[in-house]
Amino acid sequence: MTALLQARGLTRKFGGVVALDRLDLDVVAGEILGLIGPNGSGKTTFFNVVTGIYGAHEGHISFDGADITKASSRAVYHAGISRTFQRSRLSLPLSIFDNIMIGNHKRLNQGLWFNLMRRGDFKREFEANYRAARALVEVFEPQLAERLFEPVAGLPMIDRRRIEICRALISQPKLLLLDEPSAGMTHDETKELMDDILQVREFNKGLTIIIVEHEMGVIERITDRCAVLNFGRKIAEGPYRQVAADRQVQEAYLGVA
Amino acid sequence: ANPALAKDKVKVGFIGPLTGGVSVNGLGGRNSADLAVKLRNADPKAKYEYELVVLDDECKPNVAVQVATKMAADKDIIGAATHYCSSTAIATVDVYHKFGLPVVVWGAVLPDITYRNKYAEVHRVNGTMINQNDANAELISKLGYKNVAVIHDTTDYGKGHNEYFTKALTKLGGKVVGAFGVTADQQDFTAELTQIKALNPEVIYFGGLTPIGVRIRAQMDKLGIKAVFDGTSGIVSDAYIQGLGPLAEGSLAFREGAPTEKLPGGKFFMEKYTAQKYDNPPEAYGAFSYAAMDLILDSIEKVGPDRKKIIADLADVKERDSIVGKITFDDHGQNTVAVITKYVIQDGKFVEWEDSEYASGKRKLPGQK
Amino acid sequence: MAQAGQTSRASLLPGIAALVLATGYLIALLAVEKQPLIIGLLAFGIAAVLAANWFGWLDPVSRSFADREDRLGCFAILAAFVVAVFFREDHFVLLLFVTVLLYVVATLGLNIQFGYAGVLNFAGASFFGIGAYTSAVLNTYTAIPHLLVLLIGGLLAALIGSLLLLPVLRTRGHYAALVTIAFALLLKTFLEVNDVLGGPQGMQVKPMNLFGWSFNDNIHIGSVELSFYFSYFVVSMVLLVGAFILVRRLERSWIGLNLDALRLDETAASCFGLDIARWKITAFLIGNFLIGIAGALFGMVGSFVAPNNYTFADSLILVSILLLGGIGNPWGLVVATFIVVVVPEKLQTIQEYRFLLYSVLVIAVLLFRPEGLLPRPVRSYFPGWRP
Amino acid sequence: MTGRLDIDNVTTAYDKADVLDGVSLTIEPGRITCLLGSNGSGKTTLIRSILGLTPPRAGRIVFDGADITALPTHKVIAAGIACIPEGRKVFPKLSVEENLRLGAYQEPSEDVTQERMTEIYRLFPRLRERRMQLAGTMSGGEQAMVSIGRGLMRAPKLLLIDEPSLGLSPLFVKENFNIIRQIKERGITVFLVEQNVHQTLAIADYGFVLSKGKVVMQGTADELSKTKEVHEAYFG
Amino acid sequence: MDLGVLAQYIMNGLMLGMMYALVAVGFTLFFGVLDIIKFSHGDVVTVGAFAALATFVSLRSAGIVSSPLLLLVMVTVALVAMAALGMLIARYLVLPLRTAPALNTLLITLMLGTVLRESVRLFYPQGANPKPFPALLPSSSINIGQFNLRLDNAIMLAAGVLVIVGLQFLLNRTKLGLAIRAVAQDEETARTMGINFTAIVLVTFAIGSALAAFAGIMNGLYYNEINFGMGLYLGVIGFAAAIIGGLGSIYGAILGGFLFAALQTIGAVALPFASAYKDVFAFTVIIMFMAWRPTGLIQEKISERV
Ligand SMILES: Nc1ncnc2c1ncn2[C@@H]1O[C@H](COP(=O)(O)OP(=O)(O)OP(=O)(O)O)[C@@H](O)[C@H]1O
Ligand SMILES: Nc1ncnc2c1ncn2[C@@H]1O[C@H](COP(=O)(O)OP(=O)(O)OP(=O)(O)O)[C@@H](O)[C@H]1O
Ligand SMILES: [Mg+2]
Ligand SMILES: [Mg+2]
Repeated sequence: MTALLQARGLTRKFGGVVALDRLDLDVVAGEILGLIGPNGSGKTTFFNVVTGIYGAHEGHISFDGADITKASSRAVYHAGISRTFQRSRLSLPLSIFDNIMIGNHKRLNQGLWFNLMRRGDFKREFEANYRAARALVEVFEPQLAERLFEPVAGLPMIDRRRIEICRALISQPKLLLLDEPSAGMTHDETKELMDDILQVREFNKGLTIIIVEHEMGVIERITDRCAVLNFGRKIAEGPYRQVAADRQVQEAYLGVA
Repeated sequence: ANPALAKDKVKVGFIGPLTGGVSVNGLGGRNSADLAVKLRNADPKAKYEYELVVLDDECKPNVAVQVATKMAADKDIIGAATHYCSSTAIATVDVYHKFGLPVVVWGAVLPDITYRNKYAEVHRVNGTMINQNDANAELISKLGYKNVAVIHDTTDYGKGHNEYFTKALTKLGGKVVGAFGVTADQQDFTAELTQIKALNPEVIYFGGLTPIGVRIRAQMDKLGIKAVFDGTSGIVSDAYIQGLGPLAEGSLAFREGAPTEKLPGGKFFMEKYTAQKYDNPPEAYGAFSYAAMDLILDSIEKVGPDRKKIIADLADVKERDSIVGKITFDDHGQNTVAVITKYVIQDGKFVEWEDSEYASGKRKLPGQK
Repeated sequence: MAQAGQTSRASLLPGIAALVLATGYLIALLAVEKQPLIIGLLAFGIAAVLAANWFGWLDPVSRSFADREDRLGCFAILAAFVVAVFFREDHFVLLLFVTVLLYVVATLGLNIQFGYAGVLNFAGASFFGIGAYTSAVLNTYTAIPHLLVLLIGGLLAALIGSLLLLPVLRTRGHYAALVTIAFALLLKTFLEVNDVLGGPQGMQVKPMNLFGWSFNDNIHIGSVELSFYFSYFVVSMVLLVGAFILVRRLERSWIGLNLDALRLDETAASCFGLDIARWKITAFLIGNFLIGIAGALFGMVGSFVAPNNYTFADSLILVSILLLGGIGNPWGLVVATFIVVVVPEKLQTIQEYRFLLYSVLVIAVLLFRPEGLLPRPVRSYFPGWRP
Repeated sequence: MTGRLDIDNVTTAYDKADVLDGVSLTIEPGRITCLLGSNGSGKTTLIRSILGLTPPRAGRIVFDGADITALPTHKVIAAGIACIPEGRKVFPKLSVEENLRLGAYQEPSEDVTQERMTEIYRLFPRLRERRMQLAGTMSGGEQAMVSIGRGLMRAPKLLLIDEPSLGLSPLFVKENFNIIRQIKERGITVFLVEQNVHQTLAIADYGFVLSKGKVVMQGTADELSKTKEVHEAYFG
Repeated sequence: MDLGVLAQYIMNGLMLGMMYALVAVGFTLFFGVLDIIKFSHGDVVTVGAFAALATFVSLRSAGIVSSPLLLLVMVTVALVAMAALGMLIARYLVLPLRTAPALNTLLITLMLGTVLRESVRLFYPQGANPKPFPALLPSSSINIGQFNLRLDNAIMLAAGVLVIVGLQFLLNRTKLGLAIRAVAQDEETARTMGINFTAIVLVTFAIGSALAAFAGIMNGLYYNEINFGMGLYLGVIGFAAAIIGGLGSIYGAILGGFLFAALQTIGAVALPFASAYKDVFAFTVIIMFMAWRPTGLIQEKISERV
């Protein structure tokens, strides 16, 4: 069993707060790992450190055999990691299509000459990407696919979440980090969204996912394995049922006395 | 029928700074030109009815080129009195030359305006800064001052003054102990003045326009500097006295031409100007503006509204009487005014040096021997 | 907007009608001299636009422009020529017109910087000035062909601008504004106190000379005499069309997308692999390049450069044009530049009150249309493209 | 008992399209009334309309007999309404303590403010630990605590709560509902918008279901939990 | 260098710095409450000074001669008038543009600045000329070598310090201050807390503009001369100072103000090139400074959370 993502002794502090405390974590290629833990236990911070937004104070992360501890956000993306944000970060004045294309950066030709002068080739590339984006959006919400050139600003929260996930998926990353994708959704909607994610995974074989969620139903249903954080430390790891039965986890997180 | 209705209309132009820091002078100039036109129109003997086209150069060369082009390109405009600021006047001479519009500069004093090229279109009724500075240095030396500190604005006007004054003073054995360039929008001069204070000059020569002049003179007082404040034509303006109140007492200043109020025409000018109830006083160069416009109108009356003829006519203006004294254009179109009026401010008025109590010894400038 | 089932493009007609009306109005405005007429025309223009908006006639126009931009662009060029030919002998109007065209080019540069990449540049006039001074110096002291001088002007503006790259890259928002403001003040003061480039006196610029055809002579075609500014008009127009196409293509490409992305959310952009520094630099340099070229040509048109032309206040005017037009919309820039350059000029006869009136006018426009006259629409990569 | 809110035929729109389409409902004093509904059905909009942030286009909102439909927000608050807004909305550059203080902005007495603050700190020890931390740097859930605490700082007659458990850990969600129950026990009327239907209906007295800007169902909590539609939509 | 001269430079620098700081603090306040650049601030300084002068002139013609009384009335009238002007600006120009791109406020206030400046020039009697401003403070002075310490300068410095300390207290220690800071960050949530948003904005603008009037009077008293263009440059430098200091920090604005004055003084006296280069020097240093500390001297504590 080889780990796709491997964190060793990862530490990150904010002033006096130790957000990650010598964290060891392995993510196996192809699995869906649930990352859970009480509020403020360091889940989002872990994502931020992995994606290079925050530096680590101690420890290492390697991805796909390469060390990415000090890599920039850019490099991490190019290595094949995409993410969503806990609070939606779409570019509101831009169209749905544009927002999704931002996520496709590494597969778009960035040459100045190509973009400005070779408009014919550009059009072909544009149309190919249009079809790809449309196909992806259709999986989530066929109606949205018809509105690809409308600004995101007018969309309800749930559609924005979907687009954010599409943006993360369009570049066919190896690892997808989802930070509370279902927050604020009803039961139904959450279920639908998770089904969609699983469906995408069918196309994109081997996609590994780390998902942060407070909705235990989701965690139970879709994760292969869970890691539980508390105060930046891993306090339990294993399949959901096993973790949920852990006394420490119940006390700190689930609240099942 | 009314004979006035039968007159042909002729357009003449005026350009000056109507907005911005030196707009008082521009407005004074405009009013004076306007007065000249009005008086002419009121004159039943005049052959034409004149209309004054006024444009604002904002004292900025780029704007000046634009408006000068606008004026010169308008074939209906036969001649114009133009520019108070040297930077705008020098920027536009080529335009007037190219389009063949005869102009008479009414306020800018930079020598280059008339002397750099030999453009038949460009004339100037006021003198250049050279004569002014010679007279200035002479007076300073005569009063027994040796050490002078110079502050000048970094525009062409200030720099030119610095250059010509230093030359003249050195020739007479005086010494410039320090020269400081300041920018036109500067408000605080204490750093420069503190340095000057340490140099301990007897006179502070200032080459620049009224707004900065007022500030520097006021701040000298703040720092307890007692030296004589020696200004140029740029501060010959009621605004200077108004801006300083009693502090203005004893400042020196110089202007080309005979003092308006002493010439018979000058008195007439002042009366008529007052009668018009303009918002602004004519300021120091109003009389020149009036004279410039009058010159143009005379020419038109004489040779008719034709630019080429006007240019030819202006070329031989010799010993012509005007409210600023006799006007004679040299082959560069420059009025060769030898007279320079020296002023000292006494009891809130510009008083001719010779008539002042300072000259008679009744009062003394600081350190005056 | 892409609507399902809609396959036809919007009609050309409203766009052409708008262009014709605008051309007529412009000619009238430029031609009248009498103050009451001018004010009447301005009031009429405002009323007409308001009325058109009220009746919903502006929507088809903007749809027509969005869908048929290529075609309407050609008509716009035609319209510009109609105006220029109409005023072929009128030096001053042509000069004004050329000024507008070159200001549009400069603001197009600013638009890349600020409208797309979000890099504030409050030193636009300074870079414009660098271009102008380049042509002043090169035309006077060298025999470099003048087209090349224009290019050098642009390059020099970009080069000197790159001195600011480090602080510009590191700062954001108001802080970034300060960097360029400081530069604007610095450059003007420097030109003023330093005698090498003529000091506050400025420098004469030799007129443009293209392949032996001196731009300072009037043109005679048969019995028709054209103002020498007509040649400048042609060159400026070519420059403008080139710049416009460049900016449009830039916007409608992945690069435009990159710039938007980094402007709106740098963190998210870098999480999706964008090289923030690279694109900011690209935008800043291309923008300054355009501004520099426009400045170089303007130097020759105006035939005179002085530090006073390139003050912070002038930079603010350029920024005003951008905001007034609607940030990011090149068409908006064209409209706004006409207003900003032509209106104060036309108000000359109210003399000392004109700045006051002009400022009040701009305030009124902003209160009425806070998003600018023509807000930027959502990007369409190919006008009229339907999925 | 006060805190009664009557919403009568309220219609609200943002730009052009109506989001609320003639909503009428009554919040009885002393009870927990909940509002259920799918995403985008207009729940938040209703709260914004009550607060005067997005004033209704038509209809009337009456609080304890006084018409508050057209009042500016600060007057609505002064009438005795407080709100825990959707998405937490803490002031990111103010410290936790300053955030709490703002909750009691209209409370004139410093002593009362201090007292309440002590109580909030008792409820959320984490906040006491982080008193001086800037709220914007707190984790998502921590910010939720700040927001809830802030809403409680000024004992209102009616408390509007918009999705308080968003992003909270299961343990904390439970605690949260306990807190809401305690609020009610203190005599504060509660209007609760929630997605977490199980727990909501467990503590609520009465409920409404909103769909596409219209009230489509209402009843006591028991009735609602037994209703088939609600069951299907929310319990899966 | 002579110690007395040095002391004189320091005194000059302090006075200059104090005026910059007062203007900068105004900018900080406006950034603080609405996150906007209000470019007309410098011109409000001018109008404030002219309002005070007009009061002086009319009191004088009414026969009042007591300096302290004159000064008191002048300060009161100017402060109240500018506070009112500030509220008008906020109400009719700034608030309506709240939802527009932030830079539009900049443009509109820039234009307003022109309107104010031009109005003074055109409508104040002889407004285009520099005006003498009365010296109403006791002007006794002691000379220590080349150093000339004037009582009025000392009084003004003290008054400036007092005003700034007061403002700092207001912002950080009072409920009003808390409300101002809250409104700056999130208007809607602030309203949900029961804060009267409009009132807070108006009050902030009133305070900021009164501060400008104060700076204007101080300028007049110090230089004994005011002119319609004085605020323009002061505004730009105040803005620069506020930014160098670090936005939203009053202390930063003060530091920025004094730093800028120091740079100018050093540029004018201590550097080998001509004193006209002092602004070139000051602005060069500022550009380099921004590269070194991109968010100013006193950095905001928060880095955006992701
Ligand atoms: N930029 C920052 N500055 C200061 N403290 C921070 C910062 N980012 C995170 N923290 C602190 O680090 C700790 C972990 O935060 P993190 O966002 O990782 O929690 P989380 O597990 O995602 O919680 P939640 O489930 O509530 O989102 C928290 O106590 C938070 O206050
Ligand atoms: N500021 C706004 N401008 C325009 N439309 C808006 C705005 N806010 C909300 N909407 C639209 O109004 C509708 C109702 O939104 P609202 O936020 O009230 O729903 P909600 O029931 O609270 O949903 P959620 O469960 O996601 O919080 C949605 O379609 C939304 O897109
Ligand atoms: Mg989190
Ligand atoms: Mg909601």
